Amino acid sequence: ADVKPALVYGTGGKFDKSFNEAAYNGAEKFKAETGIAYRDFEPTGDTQGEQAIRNFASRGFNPVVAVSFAWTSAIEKVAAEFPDTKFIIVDSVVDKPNVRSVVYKEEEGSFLVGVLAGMASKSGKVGFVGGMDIPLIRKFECGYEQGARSVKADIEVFQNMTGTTGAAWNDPVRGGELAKNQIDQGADVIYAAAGATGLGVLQTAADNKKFSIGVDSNQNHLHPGSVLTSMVKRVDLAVYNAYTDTKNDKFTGGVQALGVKEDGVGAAIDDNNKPLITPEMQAAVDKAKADIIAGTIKVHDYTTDNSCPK
Amino acid sequence: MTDTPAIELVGIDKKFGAVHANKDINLTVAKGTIHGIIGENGAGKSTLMSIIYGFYHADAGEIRVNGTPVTIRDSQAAIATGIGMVHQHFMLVDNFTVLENVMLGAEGGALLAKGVASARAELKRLEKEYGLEVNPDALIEQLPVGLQQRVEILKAMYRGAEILILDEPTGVLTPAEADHLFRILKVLRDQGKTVILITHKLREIMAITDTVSVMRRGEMVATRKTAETTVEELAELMVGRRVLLRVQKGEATPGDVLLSVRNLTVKDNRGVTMVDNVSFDVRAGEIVGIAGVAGNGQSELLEAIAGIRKPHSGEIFLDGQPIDKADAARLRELGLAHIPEDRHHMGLVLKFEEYENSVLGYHRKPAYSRGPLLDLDAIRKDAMEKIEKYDIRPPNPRLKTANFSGGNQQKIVVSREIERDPAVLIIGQPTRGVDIGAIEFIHRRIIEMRDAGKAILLVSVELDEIRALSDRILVMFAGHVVGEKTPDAGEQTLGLMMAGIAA
Amino acid sequence: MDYYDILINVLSSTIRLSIPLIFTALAGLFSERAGVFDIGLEGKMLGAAFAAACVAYITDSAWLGLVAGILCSVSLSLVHGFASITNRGNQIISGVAINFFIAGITIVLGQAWFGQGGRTPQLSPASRFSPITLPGADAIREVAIIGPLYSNVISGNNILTYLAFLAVPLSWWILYRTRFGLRLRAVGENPGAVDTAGISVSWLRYRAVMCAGVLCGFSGTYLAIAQSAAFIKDMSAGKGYIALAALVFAKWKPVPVMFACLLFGFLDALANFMQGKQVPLIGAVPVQIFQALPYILTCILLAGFIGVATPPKAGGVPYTKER
Amino acid sequence: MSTASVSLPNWITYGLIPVLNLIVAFLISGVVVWLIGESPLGALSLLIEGALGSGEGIGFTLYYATSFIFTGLSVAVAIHAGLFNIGSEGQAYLGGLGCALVALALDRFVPWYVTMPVAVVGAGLFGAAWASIPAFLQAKRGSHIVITTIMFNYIGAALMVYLLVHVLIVPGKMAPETRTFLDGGQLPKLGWVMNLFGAKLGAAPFNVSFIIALVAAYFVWLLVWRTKLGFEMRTLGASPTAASYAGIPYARTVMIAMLLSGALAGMMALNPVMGSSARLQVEFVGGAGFVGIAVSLMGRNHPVGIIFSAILFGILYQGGDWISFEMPNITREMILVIQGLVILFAGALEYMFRPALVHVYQQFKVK
Ligand SMILES: Nc1ncnc2c1ncn2[C@@H]1O[C@H](COP(=O)(O)OP(=O)(O)OP(=O)(O)O)[C@@H](O)[C@H]1O
Ligand SMILES: Nc1ncnc2c1ncn2[C@@H]1O[C@H](COP(=O)(O)OP(=O)(O)OP(=O)(O)O)[C@@H](O)[C@H]1O
Ligand SMILES: [Mg+2]
Ligand SMILES: [Mg+2]
Repeated sequence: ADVKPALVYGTGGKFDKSFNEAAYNGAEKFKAETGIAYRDFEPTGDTQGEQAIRNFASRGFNPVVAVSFAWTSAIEKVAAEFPDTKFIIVDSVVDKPNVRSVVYKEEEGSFLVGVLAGMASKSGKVGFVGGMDIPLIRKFECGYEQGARSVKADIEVFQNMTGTTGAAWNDPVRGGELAKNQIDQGADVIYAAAGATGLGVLQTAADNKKFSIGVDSNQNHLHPGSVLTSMVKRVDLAVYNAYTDTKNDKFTGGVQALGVKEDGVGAAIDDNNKPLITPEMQAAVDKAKADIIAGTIKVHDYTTDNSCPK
Repeated sequence: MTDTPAIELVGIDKKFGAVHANKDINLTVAKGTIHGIIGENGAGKSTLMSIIYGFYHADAGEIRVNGTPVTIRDSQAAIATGIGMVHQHFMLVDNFTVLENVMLGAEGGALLAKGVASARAELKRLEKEYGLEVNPDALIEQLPVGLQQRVEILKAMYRGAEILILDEPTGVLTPAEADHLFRILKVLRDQGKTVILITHKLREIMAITDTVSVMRRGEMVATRKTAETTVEELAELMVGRRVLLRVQKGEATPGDVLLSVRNLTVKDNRGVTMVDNVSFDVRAGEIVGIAGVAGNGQSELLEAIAGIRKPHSGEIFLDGQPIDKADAARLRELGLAHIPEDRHHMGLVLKFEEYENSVLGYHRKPAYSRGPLLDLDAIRKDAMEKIEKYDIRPPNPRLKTANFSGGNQQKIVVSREIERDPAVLIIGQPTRGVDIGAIEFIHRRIIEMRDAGKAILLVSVELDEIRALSDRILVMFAGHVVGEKTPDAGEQTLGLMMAGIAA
Repeated sequence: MDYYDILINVLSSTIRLSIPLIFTALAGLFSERAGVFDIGLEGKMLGAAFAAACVAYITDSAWLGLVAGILCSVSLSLVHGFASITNRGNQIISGVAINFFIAGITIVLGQAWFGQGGRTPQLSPASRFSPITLPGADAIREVAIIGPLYSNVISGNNILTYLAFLAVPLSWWILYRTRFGLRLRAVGENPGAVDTAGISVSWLRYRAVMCAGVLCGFSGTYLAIAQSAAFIKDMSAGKGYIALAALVFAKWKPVPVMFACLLFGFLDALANFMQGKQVPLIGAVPVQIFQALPYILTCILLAGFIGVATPPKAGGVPYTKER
Repeated sequence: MSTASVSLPNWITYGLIPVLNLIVAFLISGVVVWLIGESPLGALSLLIEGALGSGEGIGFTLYYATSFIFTGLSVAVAIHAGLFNIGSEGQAYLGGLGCALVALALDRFVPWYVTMPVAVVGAGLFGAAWASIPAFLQAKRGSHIVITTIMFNYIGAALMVYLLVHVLIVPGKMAPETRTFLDGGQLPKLGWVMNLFGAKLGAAPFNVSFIIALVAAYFVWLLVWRTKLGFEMRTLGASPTAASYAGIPYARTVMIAMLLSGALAGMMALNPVMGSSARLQVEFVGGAGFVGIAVSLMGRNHPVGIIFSAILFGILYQGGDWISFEMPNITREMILVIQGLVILFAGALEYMFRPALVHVYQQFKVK
């Protein structure tokens, strides 16, 4: 079918080395494979998302992918205005027939990196720096904590959130400061789930010769030797699938929940971090993955009851 | 005395926007003399001196110092050519010490440490030589004005001024302090230095200068040897025609006490007591004049009575009623009108159109309003009537007030306050900067008010004006009323009282 | 962790967070003591951060980054000077304008050049100011009390941190012990006195705002290439205004400025540290309280409840001699 | 010769000079666009096309303009009384709280036209309340209002974030915002106005608060130039000493002016909160309070001028969105650049061209 793909990023910019860049990579992959060009837009503030989505829809772009929960209400509105256009929202659920909602089981991926963190930590203290203090980010933290605890029952997990507004995604200075605080308190592995703020966390960990864990995209290459692993969230898949499905007339609305089983989330291991991962760690993470897929490990999802088991 | 003059000005011309402050001025000041310059307010004296001092730049003309033409780009250049100036408004940094003020601009090196020592020594020397005594470590803001002026003089001397310009130095001085200053000036002259002295006071001119030049409306109208002229001639040159300062007026018929001041004490913004335990009455149908050197508490007294400044203690009664709160609006309602000393800052809003100023302070009167709104038609009609009655020019109530000349601006204020038909009228400097025609007009209006049974309190630093108008004269010195006299008291007597010497 | 460790951590965090405030507040000090109000501190800091990050990225040199930061900030000072000294414009409006302009232009250029949402690329260690370990820091780390204090708080900071603490006595010395300082303080109180002393008011004020520019250059550089490793949009995040508050809080005096900045930095560090922690009797204290506290304290000070803060007398007023 | 006191005719002071300032600001912005490697003329035509090329574009332009009229008026009212209120941003933010509380309380029970007047009062009251503390500090304790209002912007932001994150947020939702208002808490769009001109409003949130803004502008004009209170405010603004001479109470006038200023800023919240997003969101003011400074300066603090310059800034905002959409190389922050330049040239450098114009004018007049 005719496909005229469009992509609206979350605030933070296309090349954030993280969430948005993953979406960008998905679109690029589609372009490389099909030769079909796409249009994208980088809102730099919360007010612009809706207008961009509407602009795309009204110019006949189809499908329109909006990555970030920030565009939830925008998609709700615009999808109603353009019932014939297909919309994809990532990280949030919009209940409309022409909207596909792609959400991830971040707790599962976080569990895996938690396992690695628990094993890599010598001090028995690990840290977590979140972006905006929302249930979604708590979900990352909670999975991570469960994973770390599964390998070291008495591990101590420090956690900090960068802020309570959208600015928290883009504040590497504070991110670094929070990481430094955690390091000063003894943490030797810090997981950042904070968009661009995480860059500051990774930087600080590298500066202080500690381990860090990246998020969303594979960030292992940012500070080789310091980034222990990355909790990749395959936003690229969401984008890529949205485009190919539409092209092949296979678009379906509804919710897609991608977990470890669907390869939607996972712990990235590549040449950059190979030397950091011992065979035992590799084995442990493989086992955890298998257990999650098999259902023998059930990772608690924070958002179901807004609490994390201790 | 040599033959080359210390200063020669040729064709100096200066405009401030529309105001032609100096018109083609020529002036020669001989070396080793004290040269007086007189002229009415706004004649352009300060402007001319500031041009010599490099503070303003002339639009045209030439300055020669000791015979050589010089370009004085800024005050630094003036100082370098040996010119020093004591400004009419002091140019001191209030929260600096005397020493710091003296050093400013002549620090003697990039670091202060070295200069401080030599400045101290030099101050000691100047103190000895001229009797210019002042504590170098005192803060300026804590010094009385007389001493502040001394610091200004020290600044000029410290920089080695050969030509010293003093712009109205005696306005803030008591006669005794003025005498002290004049003694210093004479010592300077005798050492071969040149002094240019600006003053309004013809007596001072006669007493100390060697030569005197007269300015009028931006022009240099005459230069005379002091020995060869008279006070009368100078006065005539100053205003451009024969001066008749005697106002025609009949006997006063005082009635009830309308304004009564009891044990009033007022402090200024810094907390210094400016009016100290003052009591007096003003009756219906009389003019009470307050004489005194500027800065002896008259301004604060007027402001307190007008409800602008909160008295520290004491009472004021208007028509027998105690005024317990400083509230200018309520006082107006009770029938008090006030022509303020400073029309530019108080009496008028220069940005407003004329008609707006014609109701300033009275804008809440029912005649000018409809509910919360102003009745613009009524206000403009009223303004036009006053313009005609007082011959305010140009006769345009929609003109911005800044565009009226000083005299006409004063008329706007006077008409507003007098036409309100108040019971009590308090007036500060009614004719400052106003031409002679307007002076006569304003004086006549004030007498008419008295004859209509109003109580009038008049403050003026012009002793002549006080004597011409008042029925009784109170003399203020250092915040006290030091005595009461009738207008026929001699100038001598009043002068001594103003100096705080006799009562 | 015992309380002493906590204290050490909070103190070292305080130092890191105070540095940009100290530079910026000192910048404001020079400008405002000369009678030029400067609410464009925020913009200058941000502009300097951007310039420093770009140049450091391109040249791989932290020092060139610093130079660029200073140049950028000084040119903004000159704009402020041109508007408010030469053209006698409203100083507050000029400052607001600079803040807007910089907030926009850094993102516009950053996005056009690097396409990272207004960020500059991450910097390599060579193009940053890295922490310096002072001699003996490792040796005495284990010594009780002073060990941690020396090795964690005093040592282990980057060169700009030490420069900031050096800038405080230096500023004091310049203001109170040099000719330039005497004149600068005078021009902020009574420009007429300076003018009649034969000193150019404009040039003096220009030099003062340029000093402010240099100091803001340091603070911006610190933000971008010492504290972090890239420029991030809006990275000054109101620090210019906090510095302004600190300046008022310190009553326009150099040494108190340092203490005010340390206080405000401490509040910020405390906010990070206290996040999510329970305080006995009160429970979790919202971080917003810490964020608002510097501003609240400054208002209380301005209200005259903690002594009076009298600004330089000629502050905010353009010097006009001819109407 | 100094030229400052030479008076120029009104068409130069109020027409030519602002236009010249604006042109310079745009020229420099053009240079920035050119530096980025895009065509300045192309950007300009996109700006105009986006802002005025369609009913929807115009609708957005007027939507933005509505907010700017309120904040511009807010700044202007204070300026007339000699007070530089930099706190409109924070006052508008708090105004949003007042307006949202009203909408949340009433939307279930009454139609919008009942909610609206209450919301106007609520928004105004909260805005005024937020202005009242700096106002009091200025009136009674002489604290510099510029500094205190800046401080209050930050305090207000912290307070609002706290409330939205901890109190007003819908449990389980991620974004710190209130629930969506029902119809009774939403202001109707002005589609019919567009239809009158044969255009379609589309999705643009151009709504009834525009009319409120115009009414507010009229009342501000009436207040400043036709009432006794306005006369007193202008006197105080032009000459504090003349005001004290005239018996105009300083503290009271400062308080009233600032309360009105805060109320106007607060009412701005109506437009985005009830007119567009139908919920209270974090940072919904989005700098409109600061834009008010530019708008007021451009409009020479006169309501008519403010309406014009608010529309100009509306064009800038909407057109800027359009440019950033069509020219991906230029981000929307270009608006901030232009805004900064407009403030610089129309505000701080407003008299840069004056001396030259005086000379030209005088030559011309002599002939
Ligand atoms: N800085 C200035 N800008 C504009 N106009 C000025 C300025 N200084 C003086 N003037 C105007 O120039 C004219 C001459 O003023 P000047 O101060 O020289 O008079 P003066 O003779 O010293 O008066 P006074 O006796 O009151 O001191 C006046 O009309 C005055 O308003
Ligand atoms: N500040 C000002 N702004 C604009 N125009 C002014 C200003 N001051 C004076 N003028 C204009 O310059 C003219 C001369 O003013 P000035 O005060 O010197 O008058 P004057 O000759 O002293 O008259 P008067 O005897 O009435 O005081 C006035 O008519 C007025 O139009
Ligand atoms: Mg004079
Ligand atoms: Mg005159």
